[in-house]
Amino acid sequence: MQDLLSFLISLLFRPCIFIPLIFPGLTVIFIMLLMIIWLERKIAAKVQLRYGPLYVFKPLGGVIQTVADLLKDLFQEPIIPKTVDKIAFLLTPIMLFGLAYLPTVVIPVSPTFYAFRSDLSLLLLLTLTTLAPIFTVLMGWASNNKFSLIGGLREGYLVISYEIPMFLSALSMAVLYGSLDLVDIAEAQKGIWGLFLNPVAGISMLVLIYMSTGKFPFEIPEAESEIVAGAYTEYSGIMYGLVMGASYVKLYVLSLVYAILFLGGWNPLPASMMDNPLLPGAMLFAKAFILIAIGVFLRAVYPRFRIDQAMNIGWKMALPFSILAIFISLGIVTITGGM
Amino acid sequence: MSLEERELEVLIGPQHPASGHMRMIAKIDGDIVVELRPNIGYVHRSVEKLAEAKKFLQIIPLVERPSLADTTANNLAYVMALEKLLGLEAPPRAQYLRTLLAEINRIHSHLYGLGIHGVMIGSSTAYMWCFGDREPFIELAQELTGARLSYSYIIPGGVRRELPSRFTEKVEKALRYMENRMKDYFNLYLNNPVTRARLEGVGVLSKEDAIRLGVAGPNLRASGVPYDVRKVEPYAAYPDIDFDIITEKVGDAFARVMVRVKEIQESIRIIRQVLKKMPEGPILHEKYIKAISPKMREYMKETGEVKFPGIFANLRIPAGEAISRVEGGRGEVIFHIISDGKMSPYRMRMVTPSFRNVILFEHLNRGVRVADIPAIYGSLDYFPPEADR
Amino acid sequence: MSLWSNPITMIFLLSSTLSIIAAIFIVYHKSIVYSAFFLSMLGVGNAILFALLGFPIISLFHLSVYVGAAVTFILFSVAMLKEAPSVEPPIKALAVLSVIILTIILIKVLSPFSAEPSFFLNYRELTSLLVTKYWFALIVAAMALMTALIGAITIARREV
Amino acid sequence: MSVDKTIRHVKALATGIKYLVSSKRMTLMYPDEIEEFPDGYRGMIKYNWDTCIKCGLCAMVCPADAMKMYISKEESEEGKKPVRRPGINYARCVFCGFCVAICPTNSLKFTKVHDVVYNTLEEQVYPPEKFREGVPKPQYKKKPKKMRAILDEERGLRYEPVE
Repeated sequence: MQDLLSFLISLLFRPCIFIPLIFPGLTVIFIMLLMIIWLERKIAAKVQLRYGPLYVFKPLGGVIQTVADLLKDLFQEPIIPKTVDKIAFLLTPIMLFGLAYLPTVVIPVSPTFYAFRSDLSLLLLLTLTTLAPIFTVLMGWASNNKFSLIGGLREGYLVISYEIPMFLSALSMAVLYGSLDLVDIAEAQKGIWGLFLNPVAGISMLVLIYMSTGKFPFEIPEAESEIVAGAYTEYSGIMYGLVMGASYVKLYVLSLVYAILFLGGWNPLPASMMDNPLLPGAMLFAKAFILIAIGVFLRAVYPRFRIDQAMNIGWKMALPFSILAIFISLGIVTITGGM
Repeated sequence: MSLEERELEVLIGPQHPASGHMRMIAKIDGDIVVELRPNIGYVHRSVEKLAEAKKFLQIIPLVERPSLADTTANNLAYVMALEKLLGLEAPPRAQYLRTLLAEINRIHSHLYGLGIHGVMIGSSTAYMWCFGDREPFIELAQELTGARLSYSYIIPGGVRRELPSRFTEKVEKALRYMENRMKDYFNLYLNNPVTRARLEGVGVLSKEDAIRLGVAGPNLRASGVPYDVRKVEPYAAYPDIDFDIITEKVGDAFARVMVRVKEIQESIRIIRQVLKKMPEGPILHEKYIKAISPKMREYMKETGEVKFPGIFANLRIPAGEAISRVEGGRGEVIFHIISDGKMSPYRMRMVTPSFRNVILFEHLNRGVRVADIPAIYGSLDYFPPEADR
Repeated sequence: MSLWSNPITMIFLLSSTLSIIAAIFIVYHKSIVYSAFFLSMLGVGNAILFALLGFPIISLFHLSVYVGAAVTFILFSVAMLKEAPSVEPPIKALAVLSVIILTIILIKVLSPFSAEPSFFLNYRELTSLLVTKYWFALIVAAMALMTALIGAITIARREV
Repeated sequence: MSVDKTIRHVKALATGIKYLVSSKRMTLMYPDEIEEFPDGYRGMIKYNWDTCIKCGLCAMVCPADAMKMYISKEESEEGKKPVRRPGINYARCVFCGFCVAICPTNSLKFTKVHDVVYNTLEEQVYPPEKFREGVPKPQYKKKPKKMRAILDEERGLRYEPVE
C-alpha cells in the first residue's frame, strides 16, 4: 500500500500532471480566481472610501467572501428560460471556461519543469486564446435575449480589434529572441528583461490584455448600464459563476504569458535555485499577480469606453504600435545580431 | 436587406440597471440608435388631484415627495404662491433661512445627479464619492430642520426653526471640505480622458433647440442660454446676494456636467454670503405670532422652534389665483394655485423641471450610439417621479 | 488490437468523426448561426488532422486564421442579421448518391499512398525557403491580401 | 496619444493610488455603531397624557391622517359626549412634525428613536392608551456604540464615540 501511495504522489509531481492540475493549472486558478474577485472588491472599496466585503471573516477583512459567493452560486437554482436553445445555452459556459483554462498547459514553470515544450509553444498559446470568443458570440445568440445578443456581438467586434495587435506585439518578442519557444524566451532574458528592450511592445501588449479580458476602461461586452450583463444576462447559478470566472482566468493566463515574454519569467533567480520548480513558479506567479492587481485596480479609476472608441484604439493605435514594435525588434536583432 | 429587418427594437425598460422608473423604447440598427421614445408614467401618483382633497398646509409634505432629492424648491415655490394669495411677506431673516436651505439642498441634489451619471458611464468611484459627499450636507440640513430629505421647513409666513448653535462653523467646515474635494473629482473623474471621450460631443443640444423645446435648468444653461429664475425673477434673499449664472457654450453632455459642478462651487459662495448677511429678527410673520398663545411664544423664544397658530389646521386662503417660480436644482419649478376661498385649493398646477426635460430623450438620442443612451440620460439629471408627479 | 490502443489512431478517429459530424450539421441545421458555429468545429477537426499529419505550423495557422478570425467574422455578422430562411436541398437522394460515388473514387485513388509524412517541416527552413526560392510568390500574395484589405475598408466606409 | 492625455491618465491613476493608501473611510458600521442625533431630530413622538387638552388640532393638521382622535374608554361615560384623545399610526406617519408644532400645550414631543421594527401592521397603530406608554425602545442584538457625527475639513463627516 505504501509504494502505491508514493507512486501516486510521484505521479502527481510529474510535470505533465502537475502543470495542468496544480501550478498554472486548475487548483491555482480556483484559488487565484477567489483571491482576485475579493481583491478587486477590496481595492475598489478602499479607493471609494468604504470597506468592501467584511463580515464573512471579519479579522481578515472578509477574505472568504468569494468562497461564500461560490457556494451560493453552487447551490443556486440554475434557471434555464423556456425560450432558450437548451444545448447551446448549457454547453457554452463549460466550453468557455475550458478554453480559457486550456492554454495553461503550454506555460513552463522553470527551464527544466514544463508539461509541453515545442518550438511553437507561444504560437499554440496565442491560438488557443482566440477560440474563446466564438463561444461568447454563440452564448449571446443562444440566450435568445436582445441584450445578450448585443453583448455577444460586442465581444465579436472587440475580438477583431484586439486580436491582431496582440498577436503582433507578442510575436515581436519572439522575433527579438529568435524563437517561439516560451522556455527559450524566458531563458534569453537573463540579462535585461524584454520590457526594457522593447517598451512599445510591452505597453501595447499590457493595454491589449486589459482590453481582451474586459478590464475597466474596456469593460464593454458586459457593460452593466447599457446591456445589463451582456452575453451573460440570462445565466444564473454556477453557470454564471463559470462564465464570470472565465474572463478572470483569461486575464490570469495572459498575465502569465506577459510575465514570461516581458518580465523575464523566473529570471532574477540564479541558476542554482532552478532545480525544484517551487521558486521559479513562485516568481512567475508573483509577477503575474502584480499585473492582475493593476488590471483589477483600473475598475476604481476609469469609466467605460464606447465600443467604437475601443475599436478605434485597437485599430488606430494598438495596430500601428505593434507593427512599430515588430520593426523595433527587427532593428535590435539586426544591430546586435540576435540575443 | 431593408432597414426594418436589420433593425432591433430594444426595450430599456423600467427593470434595467440604468433606466430609472421609466422605459425607453429604442430602435437600434447595429450600434446606431435610429429612434428612442421615452415611455413615462410608471411612478405617477396624481399629486395635483390629491392636492384638491387636502387642506392647504397638508399639501406641503405632499408637494415635496415627487422630487425627493431637491425638496426645498417645491416647498418654497408652493408656499410663495400661498403667500401671494394671503398677501403677506415672510420676515427678512426667514427669507435668508429659506435661501440657506435651498442652496444646501441644491448642492446635494447636484451631487446626486453627478453620482448617478458617474455610474451610468461606468465610474463606480464617481458614484460612491458623490453619494458619500452628500452626507455632510444632509447632516447640516438634518441639524437645521430635523429631517434628512423631506424638510417641510418652509411654512406660509416664515420658516419653522431658528439656526442651531455654532451652525455657521459647521457649515464653513463642510464647504471647505467640498472645495478641496473638488480637486480630486477633477483629477480622477472630470479630467479623466475616458470620461471626456464618453461625454464630449455627445448629445449636443443647440441653443435654438434648447429654447424651442422649452428645456429647463442646467441643461438649458449648458447650451449657452443664461436663464436662471433666481436672476430673472428674484425671490427670497437672492436680490441682495451677488452670484452669477453659470453657462456653457457647447451644450453637450460634458457641458451639462460642468454646469452642475460649477453651480456647486457657486452655491458654496452663496451660502457664505447668506450666513454673513443674515439679519436678526423674527422668523415668522407677526400676524401669526400674535395668533399664538403667549406661553407658546415664550417656548418659541427659548427653543427657536416655531409653533403653529391654531388656524393653520384649517387655513383659509382668500379666493384668487397665484403663480410662483423657483430655480430648483434640476431647473425651474412653477406652481399655479387657484383657490376659491375654501380650505382646499380649487386647482393646483405643478410644473417640474424633469417634466420639461423629457422631450430631450427623443431629441438628443437620434443617431447616437447605444452606449451614449445612458451617457445622455445621466447628463440630463432626469428624475422620473418628478416628471410623472 | 494494436490499431485501437495506439493513441495516435484514437485521436485520428476522434477528430475525423468530429469533422464529419460538424460537416453534416453545417448542411442540415436550421439556424444559420449554428451552422457557422459548426464550421468552426470543422476547422478545429481539420486542424487536429493537419497536426497528426506532421505539419504543426499549418494546423496552428489554420486554427488561428480560419477558426479564430474568419469564422468569428462569419458568426457575428450572421448573428446580426435576422433569421434568414434556410434553403432545403430539393433532391436529397441525388446528394447522398454523389457522396457515395465520391468516397468510392477516393478510396480507389488514394489507397496506395501511406499516411506517413514525407518530410518534416521546420518553420526556420520554411521561412528561409519562402524568402529565397519563392520570394516572388510571397510578394504577389502580399499584394493580393493588401488589395483585399483595402477593398473591404472602402466597402465598409461607404456603407457606414 | 497626445501628451496632455497621458498626463491626465497619470493624474487619474495617481489620485486613485492616493486614495488606495490613505485609510480614510466614511462608513458608519450601523448595527455596531449608532449615530447620536442632535436634539430637534424628528423621530418618533412622545405623548404627554396629562397636559393634553384634547383639542384635536394635531388630528386636523396631520397631512398623512396618521394622527386620529380615538374615544378613550376610561374617561367617557354613557349619555355624555365621549372624550376623544389622539392616537398615532406609524405606518402612515411621515414625521413632518406638524402635530408637534401645532399642539398648543406642547404635549407632543419628538424623541430621537427612529429605528424600531414591527412584525405586523397592527402593531404600528398606537391608540391613546398604548400611545401613553411612550416610545418603544429599539432592540439591538449587541449593545451598539453611540457615535456623534462631526463635520471635518479633511474627511467631511467623522464619527466620534460619545460617552
